[in-house]
Amino acid sequence: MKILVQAEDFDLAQVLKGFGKAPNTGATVSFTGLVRDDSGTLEYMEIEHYPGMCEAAIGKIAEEARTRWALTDCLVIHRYGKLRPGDQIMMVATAARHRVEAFEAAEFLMDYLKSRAPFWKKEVTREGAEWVAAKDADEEALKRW
Amino acid sequence: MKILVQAEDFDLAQVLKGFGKAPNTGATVSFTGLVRDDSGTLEYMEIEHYPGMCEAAIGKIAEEARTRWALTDCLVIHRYGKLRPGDQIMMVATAARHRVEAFEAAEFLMDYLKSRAPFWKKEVTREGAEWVAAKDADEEALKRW
Amino acid sequence: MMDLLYFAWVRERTGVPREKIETTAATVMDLVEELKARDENYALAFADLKSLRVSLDQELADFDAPLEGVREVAFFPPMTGG
Amino acid sequence: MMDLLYFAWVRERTGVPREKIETTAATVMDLVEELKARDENYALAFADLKSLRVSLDQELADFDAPLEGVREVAFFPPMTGG
Repeated sequence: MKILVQAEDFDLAQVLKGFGKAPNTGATVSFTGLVRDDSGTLEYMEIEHYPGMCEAAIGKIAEEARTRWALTDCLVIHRYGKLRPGDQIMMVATAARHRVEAFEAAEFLMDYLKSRAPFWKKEVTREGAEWVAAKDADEEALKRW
Repeated sequence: MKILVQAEDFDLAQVLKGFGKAPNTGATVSFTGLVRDDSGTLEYMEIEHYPGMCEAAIGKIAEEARTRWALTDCLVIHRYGKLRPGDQIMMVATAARHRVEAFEAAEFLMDYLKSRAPFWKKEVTREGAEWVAAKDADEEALKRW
Repeated sequence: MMDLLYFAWVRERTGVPREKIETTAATVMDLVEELKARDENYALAFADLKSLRVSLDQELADFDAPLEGVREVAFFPPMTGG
Repeated sequence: MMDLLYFAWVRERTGVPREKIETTAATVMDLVEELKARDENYALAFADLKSLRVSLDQELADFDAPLEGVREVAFFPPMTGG
Protein backbone atom coordinates (compact mmCIF):
# COMPACT_ATOMS: atom_id res chain seq x y z
CA MET A 1 0.00 0.00 0.00
CA LYS A 2 1.44 3.35 -1.04
CA ILE A 3 0.07 6.82 -0.38
CA LEU A 4 1.66 9.97 -1.72
CA VAL A 5 0.50 13.57 -1.21
CA GLN A 6 2.71 15.81 -3.27
CA ALA A 7 2.98 19.00 -5.31
CA GLU A 8 5.02 17.33 -8.06
CA ASP A 9 3.46 15.64 -11.07
CA PHE A 10 3.60 11.84 -11.26
CA ASP A 11 4.39 9.54 -14.16
CA LEU A 12 1.39 7.21 -14.46
CA ALA A 13 3.36 4.86 -16.69
CA GLN A 14 6.26 4.68 -14.25
CA VAL A 15 3.96 4.23 -11.26
CA LEU A 16 2.05 1.36 -12.86
CA LYS A 17 5.23 -0.45 -13.93
CA GLY A 18 5.81 -1.80 -10.47
CA PHE A 19 2.17 -2.12 -9.47
CA GLY A 20 0.11 -5.28 -8.86
CA LYS A 21 2.94 -7.79 -9.15
CA ALA A 22 1.82 -9.76 -6.07
CA PRO A 23 1.05 -13.42 -6.79
CA ASN A 24 -2.63 -14.21 -7.40
CA THR A 25 -3.35 -10.80 -8.81
CA GLY A 26 -5.81 -11.33 -11.65
CA ALA A 27 -6.97 -7.76 -12.22
CA THR A 28 -5.61 -4.25 -11.81
CA VAL A 29 -7.56 -1.03 -12.22
CA SER A 30 -6.19 2.48 -12.36
CA PHE A 31 -8.00 5.79 -12.28
CA THR A 32 -6.52 9.19 -13.14
CA GLY A 33 -8.23 12.53 -12.54
CA LEU A 34 -7.30 15.46 -14.78
CA VAL A 35 -8.02 19.19 -14.69
CA ARG A 36 -10.81 19.99 -17.13
CA ASP A 37 -11.59 23.40 -18.51
CA ASP A 38 -15.34 23.31 -19.08
CA SER A 39 -15.82 27.04 -19.42
CA GLY A 40 -12.82 27.58 -21.67
CA THR A 41 -11.69 30.36 -19.31
CA LEU A 42 -9.84 28.36 -16.65
CA GLU A 43 -6.33 29.66 -16.05
CA TYR A 44 -5.46 27.26 -13.29
CA MET A 45 -6.80 25.32 -10.33
CA GLU A 46 -5.35 25.80 -6.88
CA ILE A 47 -5.60 22.76 -4.63
CA GLU A 48 -5.28 23.50 -0.93
CA HIS A 49 -4.63 20.63 1.45
CA TYR A 50 -4.31 19.87 5.16
CA PRO A 51 -0.82 18.39 5.57
CA GLY A 52 -0.78 15.40 7.87
CA MET A 53 -4.51 14.89 7.92
CA CYS A 54 -4.44 14.14 4.16
CA GLU A 55 -2.12 11.19 4.62
CA ALA A 56 -4.03 9.97 7.70
CA ALA A 57 -7.45 10.23 6.03
CA ILE A 58 -6.33 8.59 2.78
CA GLY A 59 -4.54 5.89 4.78
CA LYS A 60 -7.74 4.97 6.60
CA ILE A 61 -9.78 4.93 3.39
CA ALA A 62 -7.19 2.79 1.61
CA GLU A 63 -6.88 0.40 4.53
CA GLU A 64 -10.64 -0.11 4.54
CA ALA A 65 -10.59 -0.80 0.78
CA ARG A 66 -7.68 -3.22 1.17
CA THR A 67 -9.43 -5.40 3.74
CA ARG A 68 -12.94 -5.11 2.30
CA TRP A 69 -11.95 -6.33 -1.18
CA ALA A 70 -8.90 -8.39 -0.17
CA LEU A 71 -6.71 -6.23 -2.40
CA THR A 72 -3.29 -7.57 -3.28
CA ASP A 73 -2.06 -4.01 -3.86
CA CYS A 74 -3.37 -0.46 -3.50
CA LEU A 75 -1.96 2.97 -4.32
CA VAL A 76 -3.13 6.59 -4.05
CA ILE A 77 -1.35 9.72 -5.25
CA HIS A 78 -2.94 13.15 -4.75
CA ARG A 79 -1.35 16.43 -5.76
CA TYR A 80 -1.81 19.92 -4.32
CA GLY A 81 -0.84 23.38 -5.50
CA LYS A 82 -1.33 25.08 -8.86
CA LEU A 83 -2.57 22.81 -11.65
CA ARG A 84 -3.42 23.75 -15.22
CA PRO A 85 -5.99 22.30 -17.65
CA GLY A 86 -4.90 18.82 -18.71
CA ASP A 87 -2.68 18.35 -15.63
CA GLN A 88 -3.03 15.19 -13.57
CA ILE A 89 -4.68 15.83 -10.19
CA MET A 90 -4.58 12.39 -8.65
CA MET A 91 -4.66 8.67 -9.26
CA VAL A 92 -5.66 5.47 -7.55
CA ALA A 93 -4.72 1.93 -8.47
CA THR A 94 -6.07 -1.35 -7.12
CA ALA A 95 -5.05 -4.97 -7.61
CA ALA A 96 -7.20 -7.96 -6.71
CA ARG A 97 -7.96 -11.53 -7.70
CA HIS A 98 -11.03 -10.70 -9.79
CA ARG A 99 -12.17 -7.76 -11.88
CA VAL A 100 -15.23 -6.87 -9.82
CA GLU A 101 -13.16 -6.45 -6.64
CA ALA A 102 -10.55 -4.28 -8.38
CA PHE A 103 -13.25 -2.06 -9.96
CA GLU A 104 -15.34 -1.71 -6.80
CA ALA A 105 -12.34 -0.91 -4.61
CA ALA A 106 -11.16 1.78 -7.06
CA GLU A 107 -14.63 3.37 -7.16
CA PHE A 108 -14.88 3.22 -3.38
CA LEU A 109 -11.50 4.96 -3.06
CA MET A 110 -12.56 7.66 -5.50
CA ASP A 111 -15.92 8.26 -3.84
CA TYR A 112 -14.30 8.62 -0.43
CA LEU A 113 -11.38 10.73 -1.61
CA LYS A 114 -13.87 13.16 -3.15
CA SER A 115 -15.67 13.91 0.10
CA ARG A 116 -13.48 12.70 2.97
CA ALA A 117 -9.91 13.62 2.12
CA PRO A 118 -9.05 17.22 3.16
CA PHE A 119 -8.41 18.90 -0.19
CA TRP A 120 -10.17 22.00 -1.52
CA LYS A 121 -10.21 23.13 -5.12
CA LYS A 122 -10.30 26.74 -6.23
CA GLU A 123 -10.79 27.62 -9.86
CA VAL A 124 -9.06 30.72 -11.14
CA THR A 125 -10.49 31.99 -14.41
CA ARG A 126 -10.04 35.22 -16.34
CA GLU A 127 -13.23 36.42 -14.59
CA GLY A 128 -12.04 35.71 -11.06
CA ALA A 129 -11.52 32.98 -8.49
CA GLU A 130 -14.07 30.63 -6.95
CA TRP A 131 -13.95 27.71 -4.53
CA VAL A 132 -15.44 24.58 -6.08
CA ALA A 133 -18.58 23.64 -4.13
CA ALA A 134 -19.02 20.08 -2.91
CA LYS A 135 -21.72 18.30 -4.90
CA ASP A 136 -24.71 16.62 -3.28
CA ALA A 137 -24.13 13.79 -5.75
CA ASP A 138 -20.68 13.17 -4.28
CA GLU A 139 -22.07 12.87 -0.76
CA GLU A 140 -24.86 10.70 -2.16
CA ALA A 141 -22.29 8.40 -3.81
CA LEU A 142 -21.01 7.30 -0.39
CA LYS A 143 -24.32 5.61 0.38
CA ARG A 144 -23.44 2.89 -2.10
CA TRP A 145 -20.81 1.60 0.32
CA MET B 1 -10.53 4.34 -30.55
CA LYS B 2 -7.92 1.61 -30.84
CA ILE B 3 -8.40 -2.16 -30.87
CA LEU B 4 -5.55 -4.64 -30.96
CA VAL B 5 -5.77 -8.44 -31.02
CA GLN B 6 -2.27 -9.82 -30.79
CA ALA B 7 -0.04 -12.63 -29.55
CA GLU B 8 2.66 -10.24 -28.32
CA ASP B 9 2.72 -8.78 -24.84
CA PHE B 10 1.91 -5.08 -24.44
CA ASP B 11 3.57 -2.41 -22.31
CA LEU B 12 0.77 -0.94 -20.18
CA ALA B 13 2.95 2.02 -19.27
CA GLN B 14 3.77 2.76 -22.90
CA VAL B 15 0.16 2.31 -24.01
CA LEU B 16 -1.20 4.72 -21.37
CA LYS B 17 1.39 7.38 -22.15
CA GLY B 18 -0.49 8.51 -25.20
CA PHE B 19 -3.98 7.79 -23.89
CA GLY B 20 -6.77 10.19 -22.93
CA LYS B 21 -5.11 13.38 -24.12
CA ALA B 22 -8.26 14.72 -25.80
CA PRO B 23 -9.44 18.08 -24.44
CA ASN B 24 -12.13 17.89 -21.76
CA THR B 25 -10.97 14.56 -20.50
CA GLY B 26 -11.40 14.66 -16.73
CA ALA B 27 -11.02 10.97 -15.93
CA THR B 28 -9.25 7.95 -17.33
CA VAL B 29 -9.65 4.35 -16.18
CA SER B 30 -7.55 1.37 -17.15
CA PHE B 31 -8.11 -2.30 -16.45
CA THR B 32 -5.57 -5.08 -16.91
CA GLY B 33 -6.33 -8.79 -16.69
CA LEU B 34 -3.54 -11.17 -15.66
CA VAL B 35 -3.15 -14.95 -15.64
CA ARG B 36 -3.70 -16.26 -12.11
CA ASP B 37 -2.56 -19.63 -10.84
CA ASP B 38 -5.18 -20.50 -8.23
CA SER B 39 -4.35 -24.18 -7.97
CA GLY B 40 -0.60 -23.68 -7.91
CA THR B 41 -0.31 -26.22 -10.72
CA LEU B 42 -0.94 -24.05 -13.79
CA GLU B 43 1.78 -24.41 -16.38
CA TYR B 44 0.23 -22.10 -18.94
CA MET B 45 -3.02 -20.87 -20.39
CA GLU B 46 -3.75 -21.23 -24.09
CA ILE B 47 -6.05 -18.60 -25.52
CA GLU B 48 -7.72 -19.54 -28.79
CA HIS B 49 -9.35 -16.82 -30.86
CA TYR B 50 -11.43 -16.33 -33.98
CA PRO B 51 -9.37 -14.01 -36.19
CA GLY B 52 -11.47 -11.33 -37.84
CA MET B 53 -14.52 -11.85 -35.67
CA CYS B 54 -12.52 -10.79 -32.60
CA GLU B 55 -11.78 -7.38 -34.06
CA ALA B 56 -15.35 -7.00 -35.35
CA ALA B 57 -16.97 -8.02 -32.06
CA ILE B 58 -14.69 -5.86 -29.91
CA GLY B 59 -15.16 -2.96 -32.33
CA LYS B 60 -18.94 -3.12 -31.91
CA ILE B 61 -18.70 -3.33 -28.12
CA ALA B 62 -16.24 -0.42 -27.96
CA GLU B 63 -18.34 1.69 -30.32
CA GLU B 64 -21.37 1.18 -28.11
CA ALA B 65 -19.39 2.18 -25.02
CA ARG B 66 -18.01 5.24 -26.82
CA THR B 67 -21.42 6.64 -27.70
CA ARG B 68 -23.23 5.55 -24.55
CA TRP B 69 -20.80 7.28 -22.17
CA ALA B 70 -19.57 10.00 -24.57
CA LEU B 71 -16.02 8.72 -24.20
CA THR B 72 -13.23 10.99 -25.35
CA ASP B 73 -10.99 7.96 -25.88
CA CYS B 74 -11.24 4.17 -25.72
CA LEU B 75 -8.75 1.34 -26.15
CA VAL B 76 -8.84 -2.47 -26.02
CA ILE B 77 -5.93 -4.90 -26.33
CA HIS B 78 -6.53 -8.65 -26.12
CA ARG B 79 -3.86 -11.29 -26.48
CA TYR B 80 -4.07 -14.89 -27.69
CA GLY B 81 -1.70 -17.85 -27.59
CA LYS B 82 0.29 -19.31 -24.74
CA LEU B 83 0.32 -17.21 -21.54
CA ARG B 84 1.99 -18.04 -18.23
CA PRO B 85 0.98 -17.11 -14.65
CA GLY B 86 1.47 -13.39 -14.11
CA ASP B 87 1.31 -12.62 -17.85
CA GLN B 88 -0.98 -9.87 -19.05
CA ILE B 89 -4.03 -11.21 -20.93
CA MET B 90 -5.77 -8.03 -21.94
CA MET B 91 -6.48 -4.43 -21.08
CA VAL B 92 -9.10 -1.77 -21.64
CA ALA B 93 -8.80 1.96 -21.10
CA THR B 94 -11.49 4.62 -21.16
CA ALA B 95 -11.40 8.40 -21.02
CA ALA B 96 -14.40 10.63 -20.26
CA ARG B 97 -15.37 13.92 -18.68
CA HIS B 98 -16.32 12.47 -15.30
CA ARG B 99 -15.23 9.52 -13.18
CA VAL B 100 -18.54 7.68 -13.21
CA GLU B 101 -18.63 7.56 -17.01
CA ALA B 102 -15.04 6.33 -17.28
CA PHE B 103 -15.62 3.61 -14.66
CA GLU B 104 -18.96 2.44 -16.05
CA ALA B 105 -17.67 2.28 -19.62
CA ALA B 106 -14.63 0.24 -18.54
CA GLU B 107 -16.82 -2.21 -16.60
CA PHE B 108 -19.22 -2.46 -19.54
CA LEU B 109 -16.32 -3.24 -21.88
CA MET B 110 -15.00 -5.92 -19.52
CA ASP B 111 -18.40 -7.53 -18.99
CA TYR B 112 -19.01 -7.74 -22.73
CA LEU B 113 -15.51 -8.87 -23.64
CA LYS B 114 -15.89 -11.75 -21.14
CA SER B 115 -18.93 -13.23 -22.82
CA ARG B 116 -19.21 -11.74 -26.32
CA ALA B 117 -15.71 -11.60 -27.76
CA PRO B 118 -14.68 -14.88 -29.41
CA PHE B 119 -11.81 -16.03 -27.19
CA TRP B 120 -11.57 -19.36 -25.39
CA LYS B 121 -9.23 -20.15 -22.52
CA LYS B 122 -7.69 -23.54 -21.87
CA GLU B 123 -5.77 -24.20 -18.70
CA VAL B 124 -2.85 -26.59 -18.93
CA THR B 125 -1.75 -27.91 -15.54
CA ARG B 126 0.57 -30.73 -14.52
CA GLU B 127 -2.57 -32.87 -14.21
CA GLY B 128 -3.87 -32.19 -17.71
CA ALA B 129 -5.66 -29.66 -19.87
CA GLU B 130 -9.15 -28.23 -19.48
CA TRP B 131 -11.24 -25.60 -21.23
CA VAL B 132 -12.35 -22.86 -18.87
CA ALA B 133 -16.14 -22.98 -18.57
CA ALA B 134 -18.14 -19.79 -18.99
CA LYS B 135 -19.58 -18.65 -15.67
CA ASP B 136 -23.27 -17.98 -15.15
CA ALA B 137 -22.17 -14.89 -13.22
CA ASP B 138 -20.50 -13.51 -16.35
CA GLU B 139 -23.68 -13.88 -18.38
CA GLU B 140 -25.62 -12.43 -15.46
CA ALA B 141 -23.31 -9.39 -15.38
CA LEU B 142 -24.58 -8.30 -18.81
CA LYS B 143 -28.04 -7.63 -17.40
CA ARG B 144 -26.67 -4.58 -15.62
CA TRP B 145 -26.36 -2.83 -19.00
CA MET C 1 -19.60 -23.36 -50.96
CA MET C 2 -19.62 -22.53 -47.29
CA ASP C 3 -16.75 -22.30 -44.79
CA LEU C 4 -17.29 -24.11 -41.52
CA LEU C 5 -15.10 -23.16 -38.55
CA TYR C 6 -14.80 -24.88 -35.19
CA PHE C 7 -13.19 -23.51 -32.04
CA ALA C 8 -12.08 -24.78 -28.63
CA TRP C 9 -13.53 -28.17 -27.67
CA VAL C 10 -15.84 -28.20 -30.70
CA ARG C 11 -12.70 -28.14 -32.86
CA GLU C 12 -11.11 -30.87 -30.75
CA ARG C 13 -14.18 -33.08 -31.23
CA THR C 14 -14.63 -32.56 -34.97
CA GLY C 15 -10.88 -32.99 -35.36
CA VAL C 16 -10.55 -30.14 -37.88
CA PRO C 17 -10.39 -26.36 -37.38
CA ARG C 18 -12.18 -25.61 -40.65
CA GLU C 19 -13.58 -27.18 -43.76
CA LYS C 20 -15.47 -26.25 -46.89
CA ILE C 21 -18.82 -27.87 -47.58
CA GLU C 22 -21.67 -27.89 -50.06
CA THR C 23 -25.00 -27.94 -48.27
CA THR C 24 -28.67 -27.39 -48.96
CA ALA C 25 -29.42 -26.88 -45.25
CA ALA C 26 -31.91 -24.04 -44.86
CA THR C 27 -31.14 -23.16 -41.25
CA VAL C 28 -28.29 -23.61 -38.76
CA MET C 29 -30.33 -26.37 -37.14
CA ASP C 30 -30.58 -28.24 -40.45
CA LEU C 31 -26.83 -27.91 -40.86
CA VAL C 32 -26.23 -29.24 -37.35
CA GLU C 33 -28.38 -32.31 -38.12
CA GLU C 34 -26.45 -32.89 -41.32
CA LEU C 35 -23.11 -32.69 -39.47
CA LYS C 36 -24.25 -34.92 -36.59
CA ALA C 37 -25.18 -37.63 -39.08
CA ARG C 38 -21.62 -37.77 -40.42
CA ASP C 39 -19.88 -39.76 -37.70
CA GLU C 40 -19.43 -40.23 -33.95
CA ASN C 41 -17.03 -37.32 -33.57
CA TYR C 42 -19.42 -34.85 -35.12
CA ALA C 43 -22.34 -36.37 -33.22
CA LEU C 44 -20.39 -35.79 -30.01
CA ALA C 45 -19.38 -32.24 -30.95
CA PHE C 46 -23.01 -31.27 -31.50
CA ALA C 47 -24.59 -33.45 -28.80
CA ASP C 48 -25.50 -30.60 -26.47
CA LEU C 49 -26.74 -27.53 -28.30
CA LYS C 50 -27.21 -25.58 -25.06
CA SER C 51 -23.45 -25.52 -24.62
CA LEU C 52 -22.87 -24.35 -28.21
CA ARG C 53 -22.85 -20.95 -29.85
CA VAL C 54 -22.96 -20.18 -33.56
CA SER C 55 -21.91 -17.23 -35.66
CA LEU C 56 -22.91 -16.47 -39.24
CA ASP C 57 -20.40 -14.40 -41.17
CA GLN C 58 -18.81 -13.47 -37.84
CA GLU C 59 -22.02 -12.30 -36.15
CA LEU C 60 -23.58 -14.27 -33.29
CA ALA C 61 -26.80 -15.93 -34.41
CA ASP C 62 -29.54 -18.30 -33.25
CA PHE C 63 -29.82 -21.93 -34.25
CA ASP C 64 -33.01 -21.29 -36.19
CA ALA C 65 -31.37 -18.56 -38.31
CA PRO C 66 -31.55 -19.08 -42.11
CA LEU C 67 -28.32 -19.88 -43.97
CA GLU C 68 -29.22 -18.23 -47.25
CA GLY C 69 -26.36 -16.07 -48.47
CA VAL C 70 -24.14 -17.03 -45.53
CA ARG C 71 -20.52 -17.79 -46.42
CA GLU C 72 -18.93 -18.54 -43.06
CA VAL C 73 -20.46 -20.49 -40.18
CA ALA C 74 -18.59 -21.03 -36.92
CA PHE C 75 -19.45 -23.28 -33.98
CA PHE C 76 -17.91 -22.85 -30.54
CA PRO C 77 -18.58 -23.03 -26.80
CA PRO C 78 -19.63 -19.94 -24.80
CA MET C 79 -16.82 -17.42 -25.01
CA THR C 80 -14.39 -16.89 -22.16
CA GLY C 81 -12.48 -13.76 -23.06
CA GLY C 82 -11.34 -10.94 -20.83
CA MET D 1 -2.82 25.85 24.32
CA MET D 2 -4.72 24.74 21.26
CA ASP D 3 -3.87 25.07 17.55
CA LEU D 4 -6.64 26.37 15.35
CA LEU D 5 -6.37 25.80 11.58
CA TYR D 6 -8.53 27.26 8.81
CA PHE D 7 -8.72 26.10 5.22
CA ALA D 8 -10.15 27.33 1.91
CA TRP D 9 -12.74 30.10 2.23
CA VAL D 10 -12.80 29.78 6.03
CA ARG D 11 -9.12 30.74 6.00
CA GLU D 12 -9.85 33.61 3.61
CA ARG D 13 -12.52 34.95 5.96
CA THR D 14 -10.60 34.65 9.22
CA GLY D 15 -7.59 36.11 7.44
CA VAL D 16 -5.12 33.67 9.02
CA PRO D 17 -4.27 30.04 8.20
CA ARG D 18 -3.57 29.12 11.84
CA GLU D 19 -3.31 30.52 15.33
CA LYS D 20 -2.71 29.38 18.89
CA ILE D 21 -5.38 30.08 21.52
CA GLU D 22 -6.15 29.53 25.16
CA THR D 23 -9.76 28.54 25.62
CA THR D 24 -12.07 27.08 28.23
CA ALA D 25 -14.64 26.08 25.61
CA ALA D 26 -16.04 22.66 26.48
CA THR D 27 -17.27 21.72 22.99
CA VAL D 28 -16.61 22.68 19.37
CA MET D 29 -19.87 24.64 19.46
CA ASP D 30 -18.68 26.66 22.47
CA LEU D 31 -15.43 27.39 20.63
CA VAL D 32 -17.33 28.52 17.54
CA GLU D 33 -19.40 30.96 19.65
CA GLU D 34 -16.22 32.31 21.20
CA LEU D 35 -14.63 32.86 17.78
CA LYS D 36 -17.77 34.45 16.28
CA ALA D 37 -17.78 37.02 19.09
CA ARG D 38 -14.30 38.21 18.15
CA ASP D 39 -15.05 40.35 15.09
CA GLU D 40 -16.97 40.61 11.83
CA ASN D 41 -14.56 38.45 9.88
CA TYR D 42 -14.85 35.55 12.29
CA ALA D 43 -18.60 36.08 12.54
CA LEU D 44 -18.78 35.76 8.76
CA ALA D 45 -16.49 32.72 8.66
CA PHE D 46 -18.74 30.85 11.09
CA ALA D 47 -22.09 32.28 9.98
CA ASP D 48 -23.36 29.10 8.34
CA LEU D 49 -22.43 25.99 10.27
CA LYS D 50 -24.11 23.71 7.74
CA SER D 51 -21.44 24.64 5.21
CA LEU D 52 -18.64 23.97 7.70
CA ARG D 53 -16.77 20.85 8.74
CA VAL D 54 -14.53 20.40 11.75
CA SER D 55 -11.71 18.03 12.61
CA LEU D 56 -10.23 17.35 16.04
CA ASP D 57 -6.62 16.20 15.98
CA GLN D 58 -7.05 15.45 12.26
CA GLU D 59 -10.18 13.32 12.63
CA LEU D 60 -13.56 14.54 11.35
CA ALA D 61 -15.86 15.36 14.26
CA ASP D 62 -19.30 16.80 15.09
CA PHE D 63 -19.91 20.29 16.41
CA ASP D 64 -21.11 18.94 19.77
CA ALA D 65 -17.87 16.98 20.30
CA PRO D 66 -15.97 17.75 23.57
CA LEU D 67 -12.64 19.55 23.31
CA GLU D 68 -10.99 18.01 26.34
CA GLY D 69 -7.48 16.83 25.51
CA VAL D 70 -7.73 18.09 21.91
CA ARG D 71 -4.61 19.89 20.64
CA GLU D 72 -5.52 20.72 17.04
CA VAL D 73 -8.89 21.94 15.75
CA ALA D 74 -9.45 22.68 12.06
CA PHE D 75 -12.41 24.36 10.36
CA PHE D 76 -13.06 24.07 6.65
CA PRO D 77 -15.77 23.73 4.00
CA PRO D 78 -16.89 20.31 2.69
CA MET D 79 -13.91 18.68 1.02
CA THR D 80 -13.52 18.59 -2.75
CA GLY D 81 -10.68 16.16 -3.39
CA GLY D 82 -10.34 13.55 -6.10
